[in-house]
Amino acid sequence: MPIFGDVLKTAFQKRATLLYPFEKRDVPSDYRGKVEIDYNRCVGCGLCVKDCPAAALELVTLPSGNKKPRYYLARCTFCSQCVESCPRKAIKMTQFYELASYNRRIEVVEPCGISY
Amino acid sequence: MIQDLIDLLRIIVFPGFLFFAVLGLFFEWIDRKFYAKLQNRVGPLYAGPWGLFQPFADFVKLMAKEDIVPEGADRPLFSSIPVFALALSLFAVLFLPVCGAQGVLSFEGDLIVVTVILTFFVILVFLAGFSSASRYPGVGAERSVLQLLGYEIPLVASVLGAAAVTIQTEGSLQIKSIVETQSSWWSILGIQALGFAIFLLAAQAELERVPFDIPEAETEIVAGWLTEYSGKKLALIRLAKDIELAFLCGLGATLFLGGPQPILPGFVGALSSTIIFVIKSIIVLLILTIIRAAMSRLRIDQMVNFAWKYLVPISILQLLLAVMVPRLIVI
Amino acid sequence: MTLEEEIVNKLKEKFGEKILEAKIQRARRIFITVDRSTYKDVIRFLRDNIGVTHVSTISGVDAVDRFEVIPHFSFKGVVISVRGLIPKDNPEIDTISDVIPGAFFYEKEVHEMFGININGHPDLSHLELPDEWPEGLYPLRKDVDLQTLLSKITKERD
Amino acid sequence: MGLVDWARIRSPWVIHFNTGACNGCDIEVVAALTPRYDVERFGIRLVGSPRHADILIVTGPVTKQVEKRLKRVYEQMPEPKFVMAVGNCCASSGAFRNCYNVYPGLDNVIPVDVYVMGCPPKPEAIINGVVKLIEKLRGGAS
Amino acid sequence: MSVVDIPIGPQHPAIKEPLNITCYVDGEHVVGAKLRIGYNHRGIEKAGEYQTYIQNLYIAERICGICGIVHAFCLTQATEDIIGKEIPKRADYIRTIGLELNRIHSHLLWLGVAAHEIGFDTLFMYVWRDREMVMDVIEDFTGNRVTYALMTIGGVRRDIPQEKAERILKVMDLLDEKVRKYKKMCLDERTIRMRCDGVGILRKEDAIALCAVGPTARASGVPFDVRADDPHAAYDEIPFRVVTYDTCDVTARLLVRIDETLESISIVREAIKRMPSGPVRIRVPRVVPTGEGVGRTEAPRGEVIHYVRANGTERPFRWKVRAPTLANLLSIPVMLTSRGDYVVNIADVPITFASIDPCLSCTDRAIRFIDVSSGKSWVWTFSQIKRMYWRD
Repeated sequence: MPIFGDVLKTAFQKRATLLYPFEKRDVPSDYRGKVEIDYNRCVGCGLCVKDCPAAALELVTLPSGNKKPRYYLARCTFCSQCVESCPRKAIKMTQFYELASYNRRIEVVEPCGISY
Repeated sequence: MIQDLIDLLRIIVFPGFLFFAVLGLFFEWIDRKFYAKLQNRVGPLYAGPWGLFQPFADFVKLMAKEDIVPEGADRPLFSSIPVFALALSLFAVLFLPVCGAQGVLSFEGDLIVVTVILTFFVILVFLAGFSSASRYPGVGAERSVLQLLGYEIPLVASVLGAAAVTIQTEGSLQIKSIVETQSSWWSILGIQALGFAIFLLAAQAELERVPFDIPEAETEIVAGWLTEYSGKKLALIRLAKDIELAFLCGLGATLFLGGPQPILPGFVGALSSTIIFVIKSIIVLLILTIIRAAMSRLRIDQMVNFAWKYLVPISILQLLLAVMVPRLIVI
Repeated sequence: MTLEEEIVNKLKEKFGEKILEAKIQRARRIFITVDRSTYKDVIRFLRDNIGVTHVSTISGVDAVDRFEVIPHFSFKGVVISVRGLIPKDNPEIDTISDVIPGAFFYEKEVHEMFGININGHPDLSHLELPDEWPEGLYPLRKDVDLQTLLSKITKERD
Repeated sequence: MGLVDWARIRSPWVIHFNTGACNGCDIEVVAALTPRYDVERFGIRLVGSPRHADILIVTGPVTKQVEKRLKRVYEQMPEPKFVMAVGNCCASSGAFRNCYNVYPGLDNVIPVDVYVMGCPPKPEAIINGVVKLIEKLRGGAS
Repeated sequence: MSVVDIPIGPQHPAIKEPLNITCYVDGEHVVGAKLRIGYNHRGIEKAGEYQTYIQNLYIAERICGICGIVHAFCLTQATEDIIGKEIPKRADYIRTIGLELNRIHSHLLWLGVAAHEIGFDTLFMYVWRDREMVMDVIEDFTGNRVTYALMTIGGVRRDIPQEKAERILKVMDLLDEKVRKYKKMCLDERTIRMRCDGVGILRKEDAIALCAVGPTARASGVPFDVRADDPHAAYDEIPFRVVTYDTCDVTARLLVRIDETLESISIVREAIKRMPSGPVRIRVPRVVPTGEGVGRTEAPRGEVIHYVRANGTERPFRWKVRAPTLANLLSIPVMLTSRGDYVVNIADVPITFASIDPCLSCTDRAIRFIDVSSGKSWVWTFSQIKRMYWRD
C-alpha cells in the first residue's frame, strides 16, 4: 500500500490551500475578465455587437444621436471577440474576476452621460 | 441525598452525557481537521479558533432547520430513531472508565452489555433505512446488516481477546478489572497487538467509515440510510454518531491502551486520568483517520468476503492465542 | 493509387451509374452521393468488401428541396461520407443499424430531428424532444423557425 | 447575532445541480473543494441529499427537461434555503440565447439569492460568491 | 428477491451531470440498465444555423466545458476545409499544444473523479491539487482556465511567447513525475485494484460492433486514435504512441488514460521544441463559400466529428456535432448487465459509468434519446445486434 507513506508524508507538508479571500494570487496579465469599454474612443460602428456570441453588447442610441454599446455583464462569455473586432481598440479585457452579485439586472454598464 | 446528586451529576455532566457530547463534537473536529491535513488542505478554519466549533455549528444549524418527514415514511418509527440512537450511544459511554478505573456504570459482565450495544446501533440503522420508505435508505439498510454479519464476530473476538487475561486471572468480565490488569502492562504490547488491529478495522466498519462506508456510500446511494433525514433528526443522528466515534475510540483505548492508567505509575488523580484517557482515545482516532484517508471503499461483497476469509479466522486465532499464551506462561 | 481512389473505384466498379457523385474532397475525405434505393447496398458493400466497421455519426440535412442522410464512416483514417438522398414528400430511408450496430443512436437522432422515417429500425418509439414537445414539430427542419421554437419554451426573454 | 445565525453562516452545506451546463462551471465548483481552494474552511460540505443541504448551487442554463427535477430538488430542501447561480448561462442564458430548449435565466424557474458571473468563474470567484451569500445571511440576521 | 429499480440521477453526487440511469437490481446485483439522457439538451445545432461562424466558435467551445477546445478546433477544421486555405504552421503547433494541454487536464480530472467514485477521496484531492498546475498554465496561456477561446478560423488567437513556453515546459517536468507516481499508486494500491479489476468489461468485439471510441475502445484493445489515423494539426510531425490495453475493464481504461497523459506531456514538450516561427493566423473572409467539410479530432474522450455545410453566407447552413460520449453510451448497458459469470454490483455502477468519462453536455447538445429497452429486452437487443454483426 504505497499510498500510506504518501498520506503520512503529507501530514508534515505545508498546506496547498490558498486562504482565498485573505490571500490572493495574481491573475495572468492577459486574463479575460470583465470587459471595459472606452466610450471616448468608441465610434459606435456596431462591429462588436455583431460578433458577440452572447448578445452581451447592445447598441443604444444616446440622446445626442450617437450609438454606443451597452454591456450586460450577466450575458458576457468573456471570449474577448469584441476586443478583436473593435477597429478603434476601444474595448479591453480587465483582470477583474470577482463578479458575484445579488442581482443580475443591475450589472449593466450604460454608456449614458457620454457624448462623442 | 448528596450522593444521589453527585451520581446524577456524574451521569449528566461529567463524565456522562454532556462531557461525551462535547468530546464527540471535538473528536469530529479532530477527524475532519486531520483528514484535511492528510489531504494537504486546511479543513474547517473560521468557526471558532482553527474551526474548533465547526461540528457545534453544524449541530446548531441543523437543529434550527426545517424538519421534513418524507411522505410514505413510517412516521413514528422514522421520528423516534434519532432519539433512540442518541440514547443508545449516551448509554454506552457510561461504561467507559473516564476518571478512575471505573465508569459511571460498572458491574460484573458490563463488557457483554457493551458488545450488545454495538450491535444495537446497526439494528437502529436498519430500522431507519426501512422506515424511510425510499430506495437509497433501503439499500443502505440492507448493506449495513450484511456488513454487520462480516465484522460482528471479529469485533467481539477482539474485545474478548483483550479481556482474556483478566478473565483468567481475576475471573471477571468487568471493564474495571480489565483496566486494572493493564496497570503495568498494556494489552497492546503483547499478543493483543493483533487484536488491536482487528478492533480498529471492525470499529471502522461499525462507524461506517472508509473503507467500510458501504451503507452510506455517497457516490453510490447518495447518503444511504441517512438520505431522507433532515433538520433536528439529522442533527441528533450526527451527534449520536459522533458520540459513537468517541465511544469506540475510548473503548479501544480502554481495552488495549490501558484506559485511564497513567503512562508512568504514580501520576494519578481524577483530572489527569481523564486527560490520559482522552489522549489515548485521540491516538486511536488518528489511526482511524489515517485508515480512512488511505483507502478506497470496498464493495459489499468484497467486504463480506474479506471479513469471512481473513478477518474472522484471524480474530478467532488471536482469541485462541490470547487465551492460551498467558496460560502457558503461568504453567 | 491511394486508398481514397481505391475505395471510390471499387464502388464505381460495383455500382456504376448508381453512384450519382463520388468526390475526393481532400486527403482522407470522400463524399459519395447515392439515391436512397442504393444507399443500404452501398453501406453493406463497404462493410463486406472493404471492411468498414465504424460509423462516426449520421448527419441529417434539410437541403430545402430534399432531405439528405449522411453517415460518416471511418476507415483507416479515411472519412467516407455516404449521402443518401430522400425526397421531401416521402421522407423515409432504410435502417443501417442491422449492418453497423453503432448507428443505432444516430438514426434515432435523425428521426427525431428531421422526422425522417427509418425503416426497420428496432426502436423508434417515443423519440421526441421533451415530453411535452408537440407532435410533428421537427426542430432541425428548415421550415421550423427559431423564433417559433424559442417562443414555445419561454414567454419572457430579457 | 444569535447562536442560530452564528451557526448558520458557519455551516453552509451545499448541493450541486447541473441543469444543462457545459461542465465548465461544474468542474470549477468541484475544484473549489480541492486542496488549492478548500471551501471546507468555511464549513462548506458538498452533500448528496437535498434534505441535508442549505445552499443549492446551480450551474448551467436551465433546460426544459431538467426544470421539473430542479424544482423538485428545490422543494426537497428544508428551510431556510438559498440558491446560488454559478456561471453566466445560469444567470442569463448567455451564449445559449439562441437555443430553443433553454430558459433565459435561472430566476425564471426558482428564486436566486446570488449570481456568480463568469464563463466559467474561477474557483476564487465562486468562493467570492459564497462569501457574498454569507454576507447576505448575516445581513438578514441583524 | 424481486427486481427493484434504482434510479441514479439526474441529481446524484456521483455524476456531476444530469443523467438518469435506472438500474434494475436483484439484491446487490444489477440485472439491467436503462439510460435516459437529454437533461442537457439545449439545441445548439439549431442555434448554430442562426449565428455567424465567429459566434459559433464560442458556442462550440461551450458544447463542453472540459473538452471545449476540441469542438472549437473541429469546427475551424471543417470550415477551413471548405475555405481551402492552408493555415500557418506555427498555428498548427499551437493548436496541438492547446489540444494536448486540454487532454492532460481532462485525464487528470477523470482520474480524480474515478478515485472519488470508488470512495478514495484522498487520491482525488491529490490529483486535483496537481491538476491545478495545468490549469495555471492554461490560464496563463489562454486567459481562462476552462474556455480557451484559442481557436479561430484561419489560425489561433494567441501566440506562445518564449517565456510562456518555458513556463509550460517547467510544469510538464513537474507533472511527468507526479503522473508516474499516480500510475504506480494505481497499480499497487490494493483497494483500487479490487474495485477496478474485472469491472465494466467491454470485450473487443463488442467495442468494435458498438463503435466505441477513445480510451474506452483503446482499453478494449482497439487501436483507434484519430490523431494517428487521420493526422491533423501537427500530429503528423510529432511522434507519439497509441496506448492500448487489452484487459477491457476499468483498470485498463484507468491505465490508458494515465499513459496517454504521459504521452501528451511528451507531445507538448516536443511541440514546443519543434515549433517554427512565423505568423499564427491568416485573415479569412467572413463569408464562407458553398461547400461541405468534415472536421475530426481525438478529444480526451474519443473521436469528435463535426460536419459543416456552408451555403455562401456568414452563417452555416447545417452544423452537426457528434461528441464521443454518445458513441460510448451504447456500450454502457452492455457493461452494466450481469450475464453468466460476469456480475455487476450496484457499487460498480458509478465507476463503470465514469470509466467512459461521460461528458453529457456534449452528447445532449442537440439530441436526447431514451433507450427504452429494460434489462431483459436489452440482453435480447444486444444479442440481436451481435447476431447481426457476426452473422458469418
